[in-house]
Amino acid sequence: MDDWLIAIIKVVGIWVWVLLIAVVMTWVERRGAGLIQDRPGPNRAGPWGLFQPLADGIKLFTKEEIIPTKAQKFLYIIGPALFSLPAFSAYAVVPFGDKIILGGKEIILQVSDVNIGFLYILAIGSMAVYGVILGGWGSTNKYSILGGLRSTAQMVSYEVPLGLALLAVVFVYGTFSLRDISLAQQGTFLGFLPNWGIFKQPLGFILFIVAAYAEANRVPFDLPEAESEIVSGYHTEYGSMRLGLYLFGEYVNLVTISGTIVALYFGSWHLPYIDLGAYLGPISWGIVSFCIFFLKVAFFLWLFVWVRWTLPRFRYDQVMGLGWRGLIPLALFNIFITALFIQLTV
Amino acid sequence: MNQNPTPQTGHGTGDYVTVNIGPSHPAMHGTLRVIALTDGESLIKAEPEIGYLHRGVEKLGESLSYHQFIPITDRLNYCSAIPNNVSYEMAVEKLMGLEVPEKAQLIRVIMMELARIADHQVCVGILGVDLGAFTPFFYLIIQREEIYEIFEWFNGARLTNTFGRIGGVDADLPDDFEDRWNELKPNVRKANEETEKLLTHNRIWMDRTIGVSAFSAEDALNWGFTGPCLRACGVKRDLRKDEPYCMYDKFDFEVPVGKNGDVFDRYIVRMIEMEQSIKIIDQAYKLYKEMPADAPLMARVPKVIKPPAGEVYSALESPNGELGFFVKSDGSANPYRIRIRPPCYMIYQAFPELVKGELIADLVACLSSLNVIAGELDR
Amino acid sequence: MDLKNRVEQCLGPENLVVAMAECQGDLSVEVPKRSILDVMRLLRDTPGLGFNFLSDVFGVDNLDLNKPKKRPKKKTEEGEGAEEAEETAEKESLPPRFEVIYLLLCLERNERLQVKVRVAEDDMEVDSLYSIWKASDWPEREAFDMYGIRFKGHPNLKRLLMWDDFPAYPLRKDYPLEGQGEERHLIYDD
Amino acid sequence: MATEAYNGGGWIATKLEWLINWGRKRSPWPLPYGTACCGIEMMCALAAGYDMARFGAERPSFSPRQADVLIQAGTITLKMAPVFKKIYDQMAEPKCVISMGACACTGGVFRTYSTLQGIDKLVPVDIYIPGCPPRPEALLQALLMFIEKTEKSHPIIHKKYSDLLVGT
Repeated sequence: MDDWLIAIIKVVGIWVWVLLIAVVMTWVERRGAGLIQDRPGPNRAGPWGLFQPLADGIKLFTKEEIIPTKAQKFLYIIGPALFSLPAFSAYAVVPFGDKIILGGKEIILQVSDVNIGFLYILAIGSMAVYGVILGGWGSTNKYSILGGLRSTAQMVSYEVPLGLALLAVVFVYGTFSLRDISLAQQGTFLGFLPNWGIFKQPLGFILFIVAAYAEANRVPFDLPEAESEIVSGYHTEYGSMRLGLYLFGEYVNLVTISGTIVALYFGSWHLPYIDLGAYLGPISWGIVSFCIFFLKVAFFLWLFVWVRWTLPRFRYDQVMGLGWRGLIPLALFNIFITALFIQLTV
Repeated sequence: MNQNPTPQTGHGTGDYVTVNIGPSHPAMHGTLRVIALTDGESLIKAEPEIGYLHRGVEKLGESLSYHQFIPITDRLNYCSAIPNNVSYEMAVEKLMGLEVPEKAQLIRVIMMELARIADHQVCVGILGVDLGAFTPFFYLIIQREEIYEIFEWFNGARLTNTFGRIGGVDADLPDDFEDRWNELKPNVRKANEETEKLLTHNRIWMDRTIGVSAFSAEDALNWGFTGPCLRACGVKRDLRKDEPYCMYDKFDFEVPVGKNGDVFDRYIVRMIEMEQSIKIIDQAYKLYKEMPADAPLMARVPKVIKPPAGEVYSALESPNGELGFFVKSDGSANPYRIRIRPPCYMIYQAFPELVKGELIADLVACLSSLNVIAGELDR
Repeated sequence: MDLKNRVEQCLGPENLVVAMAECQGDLSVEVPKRSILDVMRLLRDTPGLGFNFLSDVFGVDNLDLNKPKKRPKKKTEEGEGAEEAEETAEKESLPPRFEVIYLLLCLERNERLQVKVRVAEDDMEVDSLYSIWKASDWPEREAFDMYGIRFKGHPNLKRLLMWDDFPAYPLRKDYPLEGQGEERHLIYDD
Repeated sequence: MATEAYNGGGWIATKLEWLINWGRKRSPWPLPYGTACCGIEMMCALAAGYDMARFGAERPSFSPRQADVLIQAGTITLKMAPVFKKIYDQMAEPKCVISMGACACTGGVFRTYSTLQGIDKLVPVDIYIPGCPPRPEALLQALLMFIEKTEKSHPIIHKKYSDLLVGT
């Protein structure tokens, strides 16, 4: 098999896979809300309401498209596209399994093992803010503009602790590649802990996950679309599939973030204390590693849902305060400690 | 929704933007509208505009007979209709000089306290929703449904109960009230506990509510606050204690008092009041059981009510505060003038003061904590 | 000493009591319109009274009460002019059409008092209590909205419940319950 | 004549129509315009006891652009009427109006100077729910009626010219 054919299969495969997870996520979110809130949740469309996202999608596709007369048309149209494109492309550097050997050829389960994987995620991730700000600005609606501004401030602020937390990870593993980091998490740490990133970077993990929630605009950081304050925030004026892109892109972002968390801090496809790869054949290990990775991702996706239906929302100034006065000093401290530790041990 | 797109130039730092919040806005509880002058996220001025649910209730009352007006009172504070009914009935009874039988008074107390629980549940739940915590709302609403079932099975309607008649109540408590109540009581407590767990000591919740829209006791009295909002400011005033009606002086309960008058205190006062209401219902039901089964439920009331000419004001402690009815009679079968003194009307007029210098998010929190019900606000 | 005597003692010496009435234990005192502010200050600050809480302010239209009762309606066409003349003659002798009622409350002793002011149709201006109690803000606006009674010194006297250019005063007795078709320009002319 | 012979949609068009209708009927995002007492009952219908979300009517969209079903629960006063009309106009097709409660349908008990006597004076109403206020079950039934109505609609094929004019 040619390399380029494998690459295309991987790209298309992971694209479909991420989309599928994101689709199921919308269902999980609504059914999860039902579970937490003592009610059934959507259960009419298909078995257990599983086709609910499909129904939503069809409805949004066939709904009338409205471009508000006062909107700035170019920005209004380009907003959702700018939001969803980075979301779809960010997963490219995140692994989804170890490797699989087919026909004597070793295929790593990752679209592309870029040696600057981190930077790619940070760069692409911060593109999404343009979609939000342009959409909010182009709508020419005060709520939208407020939502867009909130989103910008929030994303820019939390990019810093996110990057700093990642920097500490780089200190520990000495590489920017997510695959290398994943591979390095095999075995045990200090003799009794799994050799996972979370045990080497506990503070870093907390910083990362908080910042990631803020980056994904999820509760408790869902200020850009805070329903009770600014109606629907930046997508107040959006209907039909443009809205669908915004809503859907959010879930794709969640998948990427969860994948990153698992790859960095939760040992990727490694199980604690046991190295399954040594017992299984190359093909079955490929599949099993993929399943392990997916289960871990599913847990973090569920965590997003869980948190969403549990916590209240922050206030704007509190979000900023937490970011600049709380997370960034902590992240700097974390880097300092990590550097010190490495300096002393090496 | 942006009816006033031109930005106004402010006196201070620069240009301010007018944001028109409502009347169709998720946090505006139906029909409220706040025109907010904002500087970025912070409020320079917030001017409430009301009247979007003005249905002419007072005028309507002048053309209805005394009994016909009771169903209209349901539609004032629709979160808890029963205190409205009772307050109006008490006003007419006062005008006619009627003495309501004790058993009827006890039934009224039981039902009013149930309504108080239901009202506070909705208020706390909505406060949660407006601050982004959806789940407590669902926990509270399930128990509220149970309370509704008691109402429904007592007088046929879930929401608009048209409870009681002038001179007493029309029906006795059904026989299995005790079973139902014993079933409901732990559930209400459990829902409250869940809510407390989810909210009260939640760091985000505390940050969002403590110190937000704090109000001093003097200001509160000056603005005419009553009810939980006044008590949250630290004034121990409760008509149930201060001007007892319906045998409230026979019950042992506490009046919770806050300190700062902020959103958190209002929330806590409401949570404690629910517990106290459960206590009151227990005591009232105990007293009720001691009454003979054939004790009268109605005073002697003529079929067509024609109170003597005169004017009275009678108030009771509704879940929101002092709910008063001023009834003026000219001796005919229709009231000459009915004036309703809704509690949240007085509270909501201080809204610009309450949110001065806060952020937009606080405006929402403050509004929900005041429990402004458009039906009684605009009448 | 009961409340009636205390109020009389407080307001009597300065001739501020026009009339006093009691109905089912509710004491109401009518005071002259021009001195409403003084009365309120007195009621609030006098030690034995201390009415420090304004519960409500509202208007009452006494049009129907003032009418002579059971006047036979003449249906004759010629009688119209005479009727009008009769009406104007009646109007002059009638007591002022509107009342503004203030509900006061003493928090210490839990006593309530109604203070009344009569407002004639040709002089619809009363002093606003906003400088004493801010609680009178919206109730006064509502009285203006519903009856057209103007409150002098109110900081923001405009319509409260009806929209700004509503042409009538709906709670007046001569305004029909179902309105006079004000909806039309709002709904259909859009 | 081709046009005369053409009185069905053909397989692809009808199936596509079925699919579109299926999507629309299973995902009626409501715009809960709860102004008065009925709003509380609507809340109950959204909440755990009755759970409108079962029918996909979740995610209450307070932005009219995103909503499919306008649930007018409660009185519309004359002061509110222009706002309400604007909200309706801002909604994207296909839209459905559920008039919940006596006040929204006819003005109810409030036959007064300030109340709009029925929202059908302003906007076309698809489904009326009587009652003051209606029980949450009635709202659920209205949703079922919405589903029925959607099933019968023809988003692609217009069999008659009158359908084109009136809309379905």
